[in-house]
Amino acid sequence: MLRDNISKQDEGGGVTTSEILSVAETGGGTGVPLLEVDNLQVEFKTRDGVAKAVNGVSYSVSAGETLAVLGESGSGKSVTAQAIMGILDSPPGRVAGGEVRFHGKDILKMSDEERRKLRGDKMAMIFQDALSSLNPVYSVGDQLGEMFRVHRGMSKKDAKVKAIELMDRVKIPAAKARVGDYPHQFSGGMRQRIMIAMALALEPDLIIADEPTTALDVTVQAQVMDLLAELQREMNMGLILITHDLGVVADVADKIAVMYAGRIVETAPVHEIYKRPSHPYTRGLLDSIPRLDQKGQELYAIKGLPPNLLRIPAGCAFSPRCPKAQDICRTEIPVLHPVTEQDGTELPGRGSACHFWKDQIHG
Amino acid sequence: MSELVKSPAIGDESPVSATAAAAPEATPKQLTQWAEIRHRFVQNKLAVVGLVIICLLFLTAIFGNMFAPFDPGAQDLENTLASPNGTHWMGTDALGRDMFSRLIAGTRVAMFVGLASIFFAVLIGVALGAIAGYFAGFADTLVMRIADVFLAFPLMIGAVVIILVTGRGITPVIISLAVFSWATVSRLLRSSILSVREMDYVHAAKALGASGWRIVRTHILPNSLTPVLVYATFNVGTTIIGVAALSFLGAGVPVDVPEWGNMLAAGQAFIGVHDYLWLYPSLFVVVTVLGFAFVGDGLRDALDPKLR
Amino acid sequence: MRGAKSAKWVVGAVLVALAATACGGGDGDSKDKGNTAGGGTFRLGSTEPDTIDPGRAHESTGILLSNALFTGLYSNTPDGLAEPALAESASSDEGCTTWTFKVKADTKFSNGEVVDAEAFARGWARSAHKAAASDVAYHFAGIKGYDQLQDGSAKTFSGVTTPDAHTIKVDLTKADCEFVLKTAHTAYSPVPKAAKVGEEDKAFGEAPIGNGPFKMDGSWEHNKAINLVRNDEYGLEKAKLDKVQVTLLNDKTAQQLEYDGFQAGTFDYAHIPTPMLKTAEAKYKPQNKWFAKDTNGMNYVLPIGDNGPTNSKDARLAISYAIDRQAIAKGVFQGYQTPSTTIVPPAFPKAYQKDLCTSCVKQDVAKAKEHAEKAGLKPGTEIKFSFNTGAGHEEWVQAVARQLEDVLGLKVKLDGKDFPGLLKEQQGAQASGVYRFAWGADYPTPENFLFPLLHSASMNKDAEGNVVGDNRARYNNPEFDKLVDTARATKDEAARTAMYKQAEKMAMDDMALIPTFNRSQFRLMATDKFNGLDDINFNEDPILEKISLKK
Amino acid sequence: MGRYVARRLGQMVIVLIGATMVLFACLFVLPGDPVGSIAGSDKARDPAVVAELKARYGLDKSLPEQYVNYVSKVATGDLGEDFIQRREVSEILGPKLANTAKLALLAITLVTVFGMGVGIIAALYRYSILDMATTFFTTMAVGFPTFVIGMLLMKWFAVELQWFPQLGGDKLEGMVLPAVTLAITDIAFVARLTRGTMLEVLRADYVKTAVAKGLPRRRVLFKHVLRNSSIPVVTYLGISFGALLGGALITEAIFNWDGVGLALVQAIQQQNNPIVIGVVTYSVAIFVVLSLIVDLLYAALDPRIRLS
Repeated sequence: MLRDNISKQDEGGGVTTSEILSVAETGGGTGVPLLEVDNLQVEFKTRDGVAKAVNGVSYSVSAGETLAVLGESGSGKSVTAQAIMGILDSPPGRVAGGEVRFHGKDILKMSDEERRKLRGDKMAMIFQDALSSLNPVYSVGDQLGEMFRVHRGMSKKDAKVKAIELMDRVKIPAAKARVGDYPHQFSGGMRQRIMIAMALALEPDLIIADEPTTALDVTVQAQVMDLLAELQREMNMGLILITHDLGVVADVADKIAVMYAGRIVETAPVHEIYKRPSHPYTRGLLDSIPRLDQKGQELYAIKGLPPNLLRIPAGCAFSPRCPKAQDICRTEIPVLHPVTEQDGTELPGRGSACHFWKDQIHG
Repeated sequence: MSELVKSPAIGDESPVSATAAAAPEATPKQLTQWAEIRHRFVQNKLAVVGLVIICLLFLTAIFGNMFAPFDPGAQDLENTLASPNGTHWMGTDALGRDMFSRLIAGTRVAMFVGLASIFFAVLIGVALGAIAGYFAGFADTLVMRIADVFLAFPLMIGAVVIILVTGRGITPVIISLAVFSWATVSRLLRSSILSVREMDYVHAAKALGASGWRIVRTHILPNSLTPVLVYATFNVGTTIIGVAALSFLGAGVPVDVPEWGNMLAAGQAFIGVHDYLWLYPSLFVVVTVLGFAFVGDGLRDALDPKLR
Repeated sequence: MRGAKSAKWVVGAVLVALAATACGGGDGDSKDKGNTAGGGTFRLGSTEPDTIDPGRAHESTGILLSNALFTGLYSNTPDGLAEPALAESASSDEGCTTWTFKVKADTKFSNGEVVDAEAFARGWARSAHKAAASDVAYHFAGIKGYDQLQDGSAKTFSGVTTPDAHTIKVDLTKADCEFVLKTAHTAYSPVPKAAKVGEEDKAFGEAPIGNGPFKMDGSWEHNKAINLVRNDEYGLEKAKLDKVQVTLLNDKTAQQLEYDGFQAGTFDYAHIPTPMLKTAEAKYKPQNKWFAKDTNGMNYVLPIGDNGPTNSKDARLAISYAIDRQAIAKGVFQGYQTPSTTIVPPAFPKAYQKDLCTSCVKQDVAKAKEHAEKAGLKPGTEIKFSFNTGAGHEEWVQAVARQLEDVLGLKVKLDGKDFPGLLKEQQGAQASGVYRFAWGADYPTPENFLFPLLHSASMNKDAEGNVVGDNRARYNNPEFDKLVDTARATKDEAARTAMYKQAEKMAMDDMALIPTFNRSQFRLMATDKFNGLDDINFNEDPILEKISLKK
Repeated sequence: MGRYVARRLGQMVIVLIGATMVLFACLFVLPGDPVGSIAGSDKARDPAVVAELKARYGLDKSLPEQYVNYVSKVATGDLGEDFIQRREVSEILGPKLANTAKLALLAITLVTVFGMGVGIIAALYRYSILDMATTFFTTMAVGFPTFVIGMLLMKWFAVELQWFPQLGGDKLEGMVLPAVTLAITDIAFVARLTRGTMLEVLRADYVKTAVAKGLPRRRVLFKHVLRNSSIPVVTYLGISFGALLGGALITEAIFNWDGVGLALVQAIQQQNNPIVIGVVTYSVAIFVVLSLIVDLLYAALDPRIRLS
């Protein structure tokens, strides 16, 4: 897992979603995108065969921008993030193709050491479960300070001062007293703040937050999200927010990419997607959010289970679960079509990988 | 041994998504728990190899005398210390007895002693461990201190002392090995009960008014036995080595019993001269130990994938 | 090896046996004289002894060391003949109840103290006294005053007097015309004044001060080593070696360690584990390092005569006929042991009566069955065969057991236990069945087999019916007793021997003991480095005082 | 922490008392005749002699009295006098303890260095040839009885190649073969354990965090992975060291190593009960003490234990 055996070999065939539409081109960001993921492919070798976890994903994030990546377990959203960070479990995982450009440079072509230096310093990641993501046998101060010691060559003492500063910054009360405490001595919310502090320590350009609030109580969730958003604004960082929770997305994200079975099935600016989803899967997700105005009605559920990545259905991967699937859906993989108004007006930043996207958005 | 690759198909890093959880529609192939366990076990090639070994050992133990070429006790003083040959595939020992036939006969002894001592260890261990784990308080303290006492005796030293006072024999060997292994079982069971006891379904059963014993029997024990089962499987092999070591120390089963340890102890005197005398018994021991270890590994992985 | 409480209770099949008629060491000596150098260190491995105090030493290493540290009135030649050592003369009265010894003058202990008659009297009383708790005290049992020493009421033998510094007078309670032979035993060694009589004396036992060819080099390093250096004050012919280094081994693996040690160059002398004999002979005989002596310690199957399935003569005969000694000697012992047909070993050529045991000569299935029937020893009868484990007996006892099962249909229960346990069980009032049994002589006379093993006086049952004497077979034949008693009191050697022969036949006819194998001794010796390694002594140890470094 | 230590010390005392009672019961309550062996079995057992011996060894008192006597003496380090050489047991055992400790120390060093080393390498290069070789070696080492391994080592390396002296002695090279024999099974166990926990820890989220933090590989391994994976290994090593210090019956016999294990084997054969009691009491005590140390070490390594 510690070796990033990333293959630079590009798989020529089967590219269907690339070149179609990059979120970046139309996104709310400014200037050159901070990060561009282009046709990324990630595979896992398993006993039973090769699982294609990420199958040609493209998206981009600019400085100060927040991209929400939405999807069920196994949709490939976390794997994409890990591939960007260069922390895939490899073996068995490997990047099978595509490019990841950070500040315009393909980081997949960098040496392991160059990438290591990027990690933590220029791009950082926040994990879902802070309890398991923090090392139980070292104090939080030690783990925070480690960032400064490794990347900035600070002394232990200076690093500790920095750690206390960081803890203050993420609003941990009595930081000075608690700097020597161990992760298990903090509450869930506090731990997640420490994770955030650790990610922000060196003021990176890009933060990837992988379900940062899933493990927390609802009230704490909001606090943590607010904190994250606040700090992001302050430092003008790009943020990739990976989540399965559409509710969280609405408040903080600028744009959304919905993933299913290793592909992006829909992209859109955040507000539009709630109004007019252009993919049946997105619609299903929206319909399954409990809403106060529908109290008493049976909650909608997408039938069936996400596909086994070893045996992704032919054609559109969602077709077996799709209420509107036609024959073409079972044979032909839909590309990510640019979505337009009925009159052909371009809808900036919108795309849909549904053969019948028109019916979806206008029907 | 078989850390299966985490397949992204089975579980991504995130927990089951809200939408998927909200769709608990039964798939046609909804596996029962046991079928699932069996499936995971069979997936593990080494475990299957181990199972095959154990099955062969059992078949040998039960039916071995039917296909053994010679009477394992029959001596041929005209043909002692014969190297392996067409008639005696694994040679003959110092009394001209057919090694192969004796090793086959030894399988029965090994299986019996190994399983019996583990059986008794588990029997005592589970009974006391269950009491300690479920009733807690004084019973727990008492049982655990007794367990500590027995754990404090190194197995060989303890076993040798027991055999010193009881004399050689299959029963003393079984007893002495059991007496100094039950404590581990008790400990394992107790700690596993302690965690199971706090599970929701136990609270639920209590709330429904089930009796204490019923809760232990139907809810706690079955769910706590996993580590015990794994331990027991592993230790059949270890026990067989223990028996062999006791034989070497002259505290094993009677010398005329065709037991692997006895054969090893007799054979080690011929190291460098008639190596097959110790090599073949060693191989039987090794294969048996491995068989049980593989199955133990497989069971552990299959019963509780998190344990590995 | 060790585990034997007494030298004569032989534990190992191959290790301990009697000295025998064999090539003498004298020729070798003169031949080697030319290339002998002074000095040198002779290294051997041996088990940690229980004690090396001459008054208490009873097992092989203890005897080896006390024999090197002390010299008594008489000593035994490798051929089993008693010859005077410090005694100038020994004589008895007609009735053989009073013996007079003259002690050589002007010999000294290694501390300079003179070895006089008093030193002997002191040593004997010290060994026999209760406080010593000596396992070999019974060798003094015939001397007047023994009982008082044993119960602690006296500190000297009333029967031992020293009219002058060089004369010892011994009064016996019963006639013993062979008493002189007993004085060759290490228990009969003299001790200096430093040795305490009548009280426990641990200090002396840690570093005994003796009068032998060697003396202690430092103290006994327990479980590690005992080192000896040449005693330059020795009163007889001085030793040539500078040092003898005895590495102390554990009895569990001593044989293997000695053998491996010889091969690895750690030792200059080694016993050989039975399984290795063939290999060792093939390898070392051509190098002239292999030593074999056709000795005659005796192995028996001991039947309990007054109890259980072996309480009749026919039952015992049936068992004897059922055993195929030739097959076992060849198959199990690979030809390194020979079947025996007598009670008295061939070591005593004048008393040896080959093939006296007719049932021993050859396995005879028909006769075995015939006698079994007569004895009512029906197929299916359970009989216990007890032996001590870890001493190389496992194989042959299994062979015998199987033969008894095959021929007589008996159900033999093999019962292996440790040596003390075996002896204890033998003694028990409820003992039954047969036991592995071996005997080595303490003095070179057939009497040393017949009297202790078969005389009813040697049964010595205690209140609970335990046989505390050595007659574990519980053989009780008044006629036999009378013959042995008469022989003991017969001064004429030829007549005496004739009577012993007659007595042996009587016991053999009753099948009191079932002979199995004579025993041969095998050694590896570094003849490339030392002279004088062409024999072993009466105690089956290297003759340290004759060994010398080769030039 | 202070209270924890105090509680564990209390438990230790209870365990020691329990263990000595068990041992005492084995030797004096179960059938067997302790005096028989003192009085010398082949010698006249004069009732007066027996009575005196009984008095001398305190065997004429009631069992509870004997037990109390024995415990109070043991507590002051007085183990009495042995039956055979009639020397102070503590004087006899003293140097033997030192010898056993020397060997145990070297053995545990080998176990730590090679067991952990091999385990780490196997975990890092999982499924490589090296890993497979490790798996093969460890399973074999677990399967072959110690005495076969020991005798083979002596045969090959002392007798034939003569790389090492055949018999120990005080020099390091004399300790190598017995220490290796003693260590080999534990090396295998520790290698397996290390590999297993390493793989587990390598999968842990906090290791992913450490990588994501951009720490150099070396730092991730030695700081974040090793400390966490060493916790179960250290526990095993401690317990194993306790067992090693208790004396190795078989290895000491094979290499004539004058330690407590060998003393026990011999004392049992000679029914020399004071030595048996002395050695067993000692090995139980050392084991219990080591367990305590391990628990404390565990607490030091894992703040979750320490601070809960």
